[in-house]
Amino acid sequence: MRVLFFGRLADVAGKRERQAPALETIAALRAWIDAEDAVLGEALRGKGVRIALNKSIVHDENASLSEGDEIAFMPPLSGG
Amino acid sequence: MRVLFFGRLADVAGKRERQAPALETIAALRAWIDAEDAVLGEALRGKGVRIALNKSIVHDENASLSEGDEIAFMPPLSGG
Amino acid sequence: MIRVQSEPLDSAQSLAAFQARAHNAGALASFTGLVRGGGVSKLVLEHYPGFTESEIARIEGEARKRFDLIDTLIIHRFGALAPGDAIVLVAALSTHRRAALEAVDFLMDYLKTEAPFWKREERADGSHWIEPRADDRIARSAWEESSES
Amino acid sequence: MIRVQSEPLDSAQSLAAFQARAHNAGALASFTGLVRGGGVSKLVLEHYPGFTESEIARIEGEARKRFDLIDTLIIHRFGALAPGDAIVLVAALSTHRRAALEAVDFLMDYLKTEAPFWKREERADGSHWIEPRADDRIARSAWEESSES
Repeated sequence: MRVLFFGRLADVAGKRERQAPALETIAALRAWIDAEDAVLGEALRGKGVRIALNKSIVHDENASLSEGDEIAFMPPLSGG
Repeated sequence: MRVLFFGRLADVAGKRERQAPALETIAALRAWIDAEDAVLGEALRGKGVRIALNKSIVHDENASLSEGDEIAFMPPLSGG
Repeated sequence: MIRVQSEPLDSAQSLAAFQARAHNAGALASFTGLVRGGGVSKLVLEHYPGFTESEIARIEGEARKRFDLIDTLIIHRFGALAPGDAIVLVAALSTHRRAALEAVDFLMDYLKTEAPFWKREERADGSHWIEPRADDRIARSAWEESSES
Repeated sequence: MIRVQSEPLDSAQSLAAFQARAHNAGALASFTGLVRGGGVSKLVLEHYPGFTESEIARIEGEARKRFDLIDTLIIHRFGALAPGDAIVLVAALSTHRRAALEAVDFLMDYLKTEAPFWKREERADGSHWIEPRADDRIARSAWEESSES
Protein backbone atom coordinates (compact mmCIF):
# COMPACT_ATOMS: atom_id res chain seq x y z
CA MET A 1 0.00 0.00 0.00
CA ARG A 2 1.07 3.58 -0.71
CA VAL A 3 1.65 5.97 2.15
CA LEU A 4 1.74 9.68 1.28
CA PHE A 5 3.14 12.54 3.35
CA PHE A 6 2.24 16.18 2.78
CA GLY A 7 3.64 19.52 3.85
CA ARG A 8 6.17 19.39 6.69
CA LEU A 9 5.50 15.66 7.17
CA ALA A 10 7.18 15.02 3.80
CA ASP A 11 10.26 16.87 5.12
CA VAL A 12 10.30 14.66 8.22
CA ALA A 13 9.79 11.51 6.14
CA GLY A 14 12.51 12.61 3.73
CA LYS A 15 10.19 11.70 0.86
CA ARG A 16 6.62 12.28 -0.21
CA GLU A 17 5.66 8.68 -0.71
CA ARG A 18 6.56 5.32 0.76
CA GLN A 19 5.52 1.73 0.08
CA ALA A 20 4.33 -0.23 3.11
CA PRO A 21 3.70 -3.97 3.37
CA ALA A 22 0.06 -5.13 3.46
CA LEU A 23 -1.27 -4.16 6.89
CA GLU A 24 -4.74 -4.60 8.32
CA THR A 25 -5.44 -1.25 9.98
CA ILE A 26 -4.12 2.29 10.23
CA ALA A 27 -3.07 1.48 13.80
CA ALA A 28 -0.94 -1.36 12.42
CA LEU A 29 0.48 0.97 9.80
CA ARG A 30 1.45 3.43 12.54
CA ALA A 31 3.23 0.64 14.46
CA TRP A 32 5.16 -0.30 11.32
CA ILE A 33 6.19 3.33 10.73
CA ASP A 34 7.21 3.70 14.41
CA ALA A 35 9.54 0.74 14.02
CA GLU A 36 11.00 2.04 10.75
CA ASP A 37 11.32 5.72 11.74
CA ALA A 38 10.36 6.73 15.28
CA VAL A 39 10.76 10.47 14.58
CA LEU A 40 8.35 10.25 11.67
CA GLY A 41 5.93 8.16 13.74
CA GLU A 42 5.91 10.89 16.37
CA ALA A 43 5.38 13.63 13.76
CA LEU A 44 2.39 11.74 12.36
CA ARG A 45 0.78 11.98 15.81
CA GLY A 46 1.24 15.78 15.77
CA LYS A 47 -1.60 18.20 16.48
CA GLY A 48 -4.04 18.60 13.62
CA VAL A 49 -2.65 15.77 11.46
CA ARG A 50 -5.46 14.17 9.48
CA ILE A 51 -5.52 10.90 7.62
CA ALA A 52 -7.17 10.20 4.28
CA LEU A 53 -7.82 6.67 3.11
CA ASN A 54 -8.22 6.50 -0.66
CA LYS A 55 -8.85 10.26 -0.69
CA SER A 56 -11.53 10.26 2.02
CA ILE A 57 -10.91 11.50 5.54
CA VAL A 58 -10.93 8.67 8.12
CA HIS A 59 -11.18 9.09 11.85
CA ASP A 60 -11.33 5.41 12.84
CA GLU A 61 -7.81 4.07 13.06
CA ASN A 62 -9.14 0.54 13.23
CA ALA A 63 -10.82 0.79 9.86
CA SER A 64 -9.55 -2.18 7.83
CA LEU A 65 -7.11 -1.63 4.99
CA SER A 66 -6.89 -3.54 1.71
CA GLU A 67 -4.06 -4.09 -0.71
CA GLY A 68 -3.61 -1.16 -3.08
CA ASP A 69 -4.99 1.33 -0.55
CA GLU A 70 -3.58 4.85 -0.49
CA ILE A 71 -3.12 6.33 2.97
CA ALA A 72 -2.23 10.03 3.28
CA PHE A 73 -0.95 11.84 6.37
CA MET A 74 -1.80 15.54 6.18
CA PRO A 75 -0.68 18.30 8.55
CA PRO A 76 -3.05 21.27 9.12
CA LEU A 77 -4.29 22.64 5.78
CA SER A 78 -3.76 26.15 4.57
CA GLY A 79 -5.66 26.92 1.38
CA GLY A 80 -6.85 30.24 0.00
CA MET B 1 -31.35 81.21 -8.56
CA ARG B 2 -31.43 77.79 -10.20
CA VAL B 3 -33.80 75.12 -8.96
CA LEU B 4 -33.05 71.53 -10.01
CA PHE B 5 -35.36 68.52 -9.94
CA PHE B 6 -34.17 64.94 -10.04
CA GLY B 7 -35.75 61.56 -10.69
CA ARG B 8 -39.55 61.50 -10.60
CA LEU B 9 -39.62 65.13 -9.40
CA ALA B 10 -38.35 66.21 -12.84
CA ASP B 11 -41.31 64.37 -14.38
CA VAL B 12 -43.72 66.24 -12.09
CA ALA B 13 -42.00 69.57 -12.78
CA GLY B 14 -42.04 68.86 -16.53
CA LYS B 15 -38.40 69.93 -16.65
CA ARG B 16 -35.17 69.32 -14.84
CA GLU B 17 -34.31 72.91 -14.11
CA ARG B 18 -36.14 76.11 -13.39
CA GLN B 19 -35.11 79.70 -12.72
CA ALA B 20 -36.58 81.28 -9.59
CA PRO B 21 -36.53 84.95 -8.55
CA ALA B 22 -34.16 85.92 -5.72
CA LEU B 23 -35.71 84.53 -2.54
CA GLU B 24 -34.43 84.65 1.02
CA THR B 25 -35.01 81.11 2.29
CA ILE B 26 -35.92 77.63 1.11
CA ALA B 27 -39.27 78.11 2.84
CA ALA B 28 -39.85 81.19 0.66
CA LEU B 29 -38.81 79.20 -2.41
CA ARG B 30 -41.35 76.51 -1.52
CA ALA B 31 -44.08 79.16 -1.23
CA TRP B 32 -43.16 80.53 -4.65
CA ILE B 33 -43.26 77.02 -6.19
CA ASP B 34 -46.62 76.32 -4.50
CA ALA B 35 -48.07 79.41 -6.14
CA GLU B 36 -46.62 78.52 -9.55
CA ASP B 37 -47.41 74.78 -9.51
CA ALA B 38 -49.29 73.38 -6.52
CA VAL B 39 -48.89 69.75 -7.68
CA LEU B 40 -45.12 70.17 -7.87
CA GLY B 41 -45.08 71.93 -4.49
CA GLU B 42 -46.85 68.94 -2.98
CA ALA B 43 -44.46 66.46 -4.64
CA LEU B 44 -41.48 68.35 -3.20
CA ARG B 45 -42.89 67.64 0.28
CA GLY B 46 -43.02 63.92 -0.48
CA LYS B 47 -41.49 61.31 1.80
CA GLY B 48 -37.73 61.12 1.62
CA VAL B 49 -37.22 64.20 -0.56
CA ARG B 50 -33.92 65.86 0.32
CA ILE B 51 -32.64 69.30 -0.55
CA ALA B 52 -29.12 70.28 -1.55
CA LEU B 53 -27.98 73.90 -1.48
CA ASN B 54 -24.97 74.42 -3.72
CA LYS B 55 -24.36 70.67 -3.67
CA SER B 56 -24.52 70.26 0.10
CA ILE B 57 -27.45 68.68 1.90
CA VAL B 58 -29.46 71.21 3.96
CA HIS B 59 -31.99 70.38 6.63
CA ASP B 60 -32.78 73.92 7.80
CA GLU B 61 -35.40 75.40 5.51
CA ASN B 62 -34.75 78.83 6.99
CA ALA B 63 -31.13 78.84 5.88
CA SER B 64 -30.68 82.06 3.92
CA LEU B 65 -30.23 81.96 0.16
CA SER B 66 -28.08 84.19 -2.02
CA GLU B 67 -28.26 85.14 -5.65
CA GLY B 68 -26.71 82.49 -7.86
CA ASP B 69 -27.51 79.70 -5.44
CA GLU B 70 -28.35 76.27 -6.80
CA ILE B 71 -31.11 74.44 -4.96
CA ALA B 72 -31.78 70.78 -5.79
CA PHE B 73 -34.81 68.70 -4.83
CA MET B 74 -33.94 65.02 -4.73
CA PRO B 75 -36.29 62.07 -4.23
CA PRO B 76 -34.95 58.97 -2.43
CA LEU B 77 -31.62 57.92 -3.92
CA SER B 78 -30.93 54.58 -5.49
CA GLY B 79 -27.28 54.06 -6.35
CA GLY B 80 -25.28 50.90 -6.74
CA MET C 1 -10.09 56.07 -7.18
CA ILE C 2 -13.59 57.21 -8.08
CA ARG C 3 -15.06 57.44 -11.56
CA VAL C 4 -18.61 58.41 -12.49
CA GLN C 5 -18.97 57.78 -16.19
CA SER C 6 -21.43 57.31 -19.03
CA GLU C 7 -18.97 55.08 -20.94
CA PRO C 8 -19.41 51.31 -20.66
CA LEU C 9 -17.79 49.83 -17.58
CA ASP C 10 -15.42 46.95 -18.30
CA SER C 11 -15.18 45.63 -14.79
CA ALA C 12 -12.58 42.93 -15.53
CA GLN C 13 -10.21 45.39 -17.19
CA SER C 14 -10.69 47.97 -14.44
CA LEU C 15 -10.02 45.32 -11.79
CA ALA C 16 -6.86 44.19 -13.57
CA ALA C 17 -5.52 47.78 -13.57
CA PHE C 18 -6.47 48.15 -9.92
CA GLN C 19 -4.84 44.84 -8.97
CA ALA C 20 -1.63 45.96 -10.70
CA ARG C 21 -1.38 48.68 -8.05
CA ALA C 22 -1.66 46.08 -5.28
CA HIS C 23 1.95 46.34 -4.09
CA ASN C 24 1.98 44.43 -0.82
CA ALA C 25 -1.76 43.73 -0.60
CA GLY C 26 -2.73 40.13 -0.07
CA ALA C 27 -6.47 40.59 -0.54
CA LEU C 28 -8.60 42.02 -3.34
CA ALA C 29 -12.37 41.93 -2.94
CA SER C 30 -14.80 43.25 -5.51
CA PHE C 31 -18.45 43.59 -6.33
CA THR C 32 -20.01 44.26 -9.72
CA GLY C 33 -23.67 45.24 -9.98
CA LEU C 34 -25.26 44.25 -13.29
CA VAL C 35 -28.50 45.30 -14.95
CA ARG C 36 -30.95 42.43 -14.57
CA GLY C 37 -33.10 41.32 -17.47
CA GLY C 38 -36.57 40.05 -16.64
CA GLY C 39 -38.54 42.36 -18.89
CA VAL C 40 -36.37 45.45 -18.54
CA SER C 41 -35.29 46.77 -21.93
CA LYS C 42 -33.28 49.68 -20.59
CA LEU C 43 -32.15 51.13 -17.27
CA VAL C 44 -31.53 54.87 -17.19
CA LEU C 45 -29.45 56.33 -14.38
CA GLU C 46 -29.62 60.02 -13.67
CA HIS C 47 -27.01 61.68 -11.47
CA TYR C 48 -26.21 65.14 -10.14
CA PRO C 49 -22.81 66.08 -11.59
CA GLY C 50 -20.46 67.37 -8.92
CA PHE C 51 -22.68 66.37 -6.02
CA THR C 52 -22.71 62.68 -6.96
CA GLU C 53 -18.90 62.56 -7.06
CA SER C 54 -18.49 64.38 -3.76
CA GLU C 55 -21.01 62.14 -2.02
CA ILE C 56 -19.23 59.03 -3.29
CA ALA C 57 -15.93 60.52 -2.08
CA ARG C 58 -17.49 60.99 1.34
CA ILE C 59 -18.67 57.36 1.41
CA GLU C 60 -15.22 56.18 0.30
CA GLY C 61 -13.63 58.29 3.05
CA GLU C 62 -15.86 56.58 5.62
CA ALA C 63 -14.73 53.16 4.41
CA ARG C 64 -11.06 54.16 4.48
CA LYS C 65 -11.49 55.36 8.05
CA ARG C 66 -13.33 52.26 9.17
CA PHE C 67 -11.29 49.51 7.50
CA ASP C 68 -7.58 48.91 7.13
CA LEU C 69 -7.35 49.40 3.36
CA ILE C 70 -4.50 49.97 0.94
CA ASP C 71 -6.70 51.28 -1.87
CA THR C 72 -10.30 51.44 -3.03
CA LEU C 73 -11.94 51.64 -6.45
CA ILE C 74 -15.45 52.85 -7.18
CA ILE C 75 -16.73 53.16 -10.74
CA HIS C 76 -20.38 54.05 -11.29
CA ARG C 77 -22.23 54.38 -14.58
CA PHE C 78 -24.88 56.92 -15.49
CA GLY C 79 -26.96 57.20 -18.64
CA ALA C 80 -28.73 54.40 -20.51
CA LEU C 81 -27.75 50.80 -19.75
CA ALA C 82 -28.88 47.48 -21.22
CA PRO C 83 -29.47 44.18 -19.37
CA GLY C 84 -26.14 42.55 -18.52
CA ASP C 85 -24.27 45.90 -18.42
CA ALA C 86 -22.25 46.67 -15.31
CA ILE C 87 -23.75 49.56 -13.30
CA VAL C 88 -21.19 49.71 -10.56
CA LEU C 89 -17.82 48.23 -9.66
CA VAL C 90 -16.49 48.45 -6.13
CA ALA C 91 -13.13 46.98 -5.11
CA ALA C 92 -10.93 47.10 -2.05
CA LEU C 93 -7.29 46.12 -1.56
CA SER C 94 -6.04 45.23 1.89
CA THR C 95 -3.45 43.11 3.59
CA HIS C 96 -6.35 41.21 5.21
CA ARG C 97 -9.18 39.46 3.48
CA ARG C 98 -11.76 40.34 6.11
CA ALA C 99 -11.09 44.08 5.78
CA ALA C 100 -11.31 43.87 1.96
CA LEU C 101 -14.58 41.91 1.97
CA GLU C 102 -16.21 44.02 4.68
CA ALA C 103 -15.20 47.26 2.96
CA VAL C 104 -16.86 46.14 -0.28
CA ASP C 105 -20.01 45.17 1.62
CA PHE C 106 -20.01 48.52 3.45
CA LEU C 107 -19.41 50.54 0.27
CA MET C 108 -22.26 48.81 -1.55
CA ASP C 109 -24.67 49.33 1.35
CA TYR C 110 -23.82 53.03 1.43
CA LEU C 111 -23.89 53.51 -2.33
CA LYS C 112 -27.35 51.90 -2.44
CA THR C 113 -28.76 54.37 0.05
CA GLU C 114 -26.60 57.49 -0.19
CA ALA C 115 -25.11 57.83 -3.66
CA PRO C 116 -27.09 60.42 -5.62
CA PHE C 117 -28.43 58.37 -8.52
CA TRP C 118 -31.98 57.89 -9.67
CA LYS C 119 -32.96 54.86 -11.70
CA ARG C 120 -35.68 54.51 -14.29
CA GLU C 121 -36.56 51.17 -15.82
CA GLU C 122 -38.05 50.92 -19.27
CA ARG C 123 -40.41 48.02 -19.75
CA ALA C 124 -43.00 47.06 -22.33
CA ASP C 125 -45.67 48.79 -20.20
CA GLY C 126 -43.70 52.03 -19.89
CA SER C 127 -41.15 53.74 -17.75
CA HIS C 128 -40.88 53.39 -13.95
CA TRP C 129 -38.70 55.13 -11.36
CA ILE C 130 -37.11 52.70 -8.92
CA GLU C 131 -37.37 53.65 -5.28
CA PRO C 132 -34.79 52.35 -2.82
CA ARG C 133 -35.72 49.11 -1.11
CA ALA C 134 -36.45 48.92 2.59
CA ASP C 135 -33.86 46.15 3.09
CA ASP C 136 -31.16 48.38 1.58
CA ARG C 137 -31.89 50.96 4.27
CA ILE C 138 -31.86 48.28 6.96
CA ALA C 139 -28.49 46.96 5.71
CA ARG C 140 -27.03 50.44 5.92
CA SER C 141 -28.42 51.08 9.40
CA ALA C 142 -26.73 47.92 10.64
CA TRP C 143 -23.35 49.54 9.97
CA GLU C 144 -24.30 52.57 12.05
CA GLU C 145 -25.20 50.35 14.97
CA SER C 146 -21.95 48.42 14.66
CA SER C 147 -19.93 51.65 14.78
CA GLU C 148 -21.51 52.56 18.10
CA SER C 149 -20.62 49.28 19.75
CA MET D 1 -16.68 25.78 -11.90
CA ILE D 2 -13.57 24.57 -10.09
CA ARG D 3 -10.02 24.65 -11.40
CA VAL D 4 -6.87 23.62 -9.54
CA GLN D 5 -3.95 24.63 -11.70
CA SER D 6 -0.23 25.27 -11.79
CA GLU D 7 -0.62 27.80 -14.63
CA PRO D 8 -0.69 31.50 -13.72
CA LEU D 9 -4.11 32.73 -12.68
CA ASP D 10 -5.34 35.78 -14.59
CA SER D 11 -8.12 36.74 -12.26
CA ALA D 12 -9.47 39.61 -14.39
CA GLN D 13 -9.77 37.44 -17.48
CA SER D 14 -11.32 34.56 -15.54
CA LEU D 15 -13.83 36.94 -13.97
CA ALA D 16 -14.73 38.39 -17.37
CA ALA D 17 -15.48 34.91 -18.71
CA PHE D 18 -17.49 34.11 -15.60
CA GLN D 19 -19.45 37.37 -15.80
CA ALA D 20 -20.33 36.59 -19.43
CA ARG D 21 -22.32 33.62 -18.09
CA ALA D 22 -24.25 35.91 -15.75
CA HIS D 23 -27.57 35.67 -17.60
CA ASN D 24 -30.05 37.22 -15.24
CA ALA D 25 -27.72 37.73 -12.29
CA GLY D 26 -27.60 41.21 -10.83
CA ALA D 27 -24.69 40.64 -8.48
CA LEU D 28 -21.13 39.41 -8.96
CA ALA D 29 -18.85 39.28 -5.93
CA SER D 30 -15.26 38.13 -6.03
CA PHE D 31 -12.15 37.71 -3.95
CA THR D 32 -8.59 37.33 -5.18
CA GLY D 33 -5.86 36.22 -2.78
CA LEU D 34 -2.41 37.48 -3.76
CA VAL D 35 1.06 36.46 -2.63
CA ARG D 36 2.32 39.16 -0.27
CA GLY D 37 5.85 40.48 -0.55
CA GLY D 38 7.56 41.48 2.67
CA GLY D 39 10.66 39.34 2.36
CA VAL D 40 9.05 36.34 0.68
CA SER D 41 10.85 35.43 -2.53
CA LYS D 42 8.64 32.50 -3.40
CA LEU D 43 5.52 30.75 -2.13
CA VAL D 44 5.20 27.05 -2.93
CA LEU D 45 1.80 25.39 -2.70
CA GLU D 46 1.57 21.66 -2.49
CA HIS D 47 -1.74 19.88 -3.06
CA TYR D 48 -3.12 16.33 -3.11
CA PRO D 49 -4.32 15.71 -6.68
CA GLY D 50 -7.81 14.27 -6.71
CA PHE D 51 -8.47 14.85 -3.03
CA THR D 52 -7.94 18.62 -3.26
CA GLU D 53 -10.44 18.92 -6.10
CA SER D 54 -13.05 16.78 -4.35
CA GLU D 55 -12.71 18.71 -1.09
CA ILE D 56 -13.14 22.02 -2.95
CA ALA D 57 -16.20 20.57 -4.68
CA ARG D 58 -17.63 19.66 -1.28
CA ILE D 59 -17.03 23.22 0.00
CA GLU D 60 -18.62 24.66 -3.13
CA GLY D 61 -21.62 22.35 -2.66
CA GLU D 62 -22.06 23.67 0.89
CA ALA D 63 -22.09 27.25 -0.41
CA ARG D 64 -24.62 26.41 -3.15
CA LYS D 65 -26.89 24.82 -0.53
CA ARG D 66 -26.59 27.71 1.89
CA PHE D 67 -26.86 30.71 -0.43
CA ASP D 68 -29.15 31.52 -3.35
CA LEU D 69 -26.54 31.44 -6.11
CA ILE D 70 -26.66 31.25 -9.89
CA ASP D 71 -23.08 30.14 -10.30
CA THR D 72 -19.76 29.95 -8.49
CA LEU D 73 -16.14 30.03 -9.63
CA ILE D 74 -13.15 28.74 -7.67
CA ILE D 75 -9.66 28.74 -9.19
CA HIS D 76 -6.74 27.75 -6.97
CA ARG D 77 -3.06 27.67 -7.88
CA PHE D 78 -0.48 25.14 -6.83
CA GLY D 79 3.27 25.09 -7.49
CA ALA D 80 5.69 27.99 -7.16
CA LEU D 81 4.31 31.54 -6.98
CA ALA D 82 5.99 34.93 -6.80
CA PRO D 83 4.89 37.99 -4.77
CA GLY D 84 1.93 39.66 -6.47
CA ASP D 85 0.74 36.44 -8.11
CA ALA D 86 -2.87 35.41 -7.56
CA ILE D 87 -3.18 32.26 -5.41
CA VAL D 88 -6.93 31.96 -5.44
CA LEU D 89 -9.95 33.49 -7.15
CA VAL D 90 -13.42 32.95 -5.76
CA ALA D 91 -16.51 34.46 -7.36
CA ALA D 92 -20.26 34.12 -6.91
CA LEU D 93 -23.12 35.21 -9.13
CA SER D 94 -26.54 35.78 -7.63
CA THR D 95 -29.64 37.84 -8.16
CA HIS D 96 -28.93 39.43 -4.76
CA ARG D 97 -25.81 41.21 -3.66
CA ARG D 98 -25.94 39.94 -0.10
CA ALA D 99 -25.98 36.30 -1.20
CA ALA D 100 -23.07 36.89 -3.60
CA LEU D 101 -20.94 38.67 -1.00
CA GLU D 102 -21.69 36.22 1.80
CA ALA D 103 -20.99 33.23 -0.43
CA VAL D 104 -17.53 34.61 -1.29
CA ASP D 105 -16.82 35.24 2.38
CA PHE D 106 -17.99 31.71 3.29
CA LEU D 107 -16.00 30.06 0.48
CA MET D 108 -12.81 31.86 1.50
CA ASP D 109 -13.25 30.94 5.16
CA TYR D 110 -13.72 27.28 4.23
CA LEU D 111 -10.91 27.19 1.67
CA LYS D 112 -8.55 28.65 4.28
CA THR D 113 -9.28 25.87 6.76
CA GLU D 114 -10.45 22.89 4.70
CA ALA D 115 -8.93 23.00 1.22
CA PRO D 116 -6.01 20.53 1.07
CA PHE D 117 -3.08 22.80 0.31
CA TRP D 118 0.17 23.23 2.18
CA LYS D 119 2.18 26.41 1.82
CA ARG D 120 5.89 26.91 2.10
CA GLU D 121 7.46 30.35 2.05
CA GLU D 122 10.98 30.88 0.84
CA ARG D 123 12.81 33.72 2.55
CA ALA D 124 16.43 34.81 2.79
CA ASP D 125 16.76 32.74 5.99
CA GLY D 126 15.33 29.59 4.44
CA SER D 127 12.09 27.79 3.85
CA HIS D 128 9.12 27.75 6.26
CA TRP D 129 5.85 25.84 6.24
CA ILE D 130 2.87 28.06 6.97
CA GLU D 131 0.42 26.74 9.53
CA PRO D 132 -3.20 27.91 9.42
CA ARG D 133 -3.95 30.92 11.60
CA ALA D 134 -6.17 30.65 14.64
CA ASP D 135 -8.42 33.47 13.38
CA ASP D 136 -9.05 31.55 10.16
CA ARG D 137 -10.40 28.65 12.22
CA ILE D 138 -12.51 31.04 14.28
CA ALA D 139 -13.97 32.64 11.14
CA ARG D 140 -14.95 29.22 9.84
CA SER D 141 -16.50 28.17 13.15
CA ALA D 142 -18.72 31.26 13.08
CA TRP D 143 -20.46 29.88 9.97
CA GLU D 144 -21.19 26.60 11.77
CA GLU D 145 -22.81 28.47 14.62
CA SER D 146 -24.90 30.58 12.25
CA SER D 147 -26.22 27.47 10.51
CA GLU D 148 -27.56 26.16 13.79
CA SER D 149 -29.52 29.29 14.62
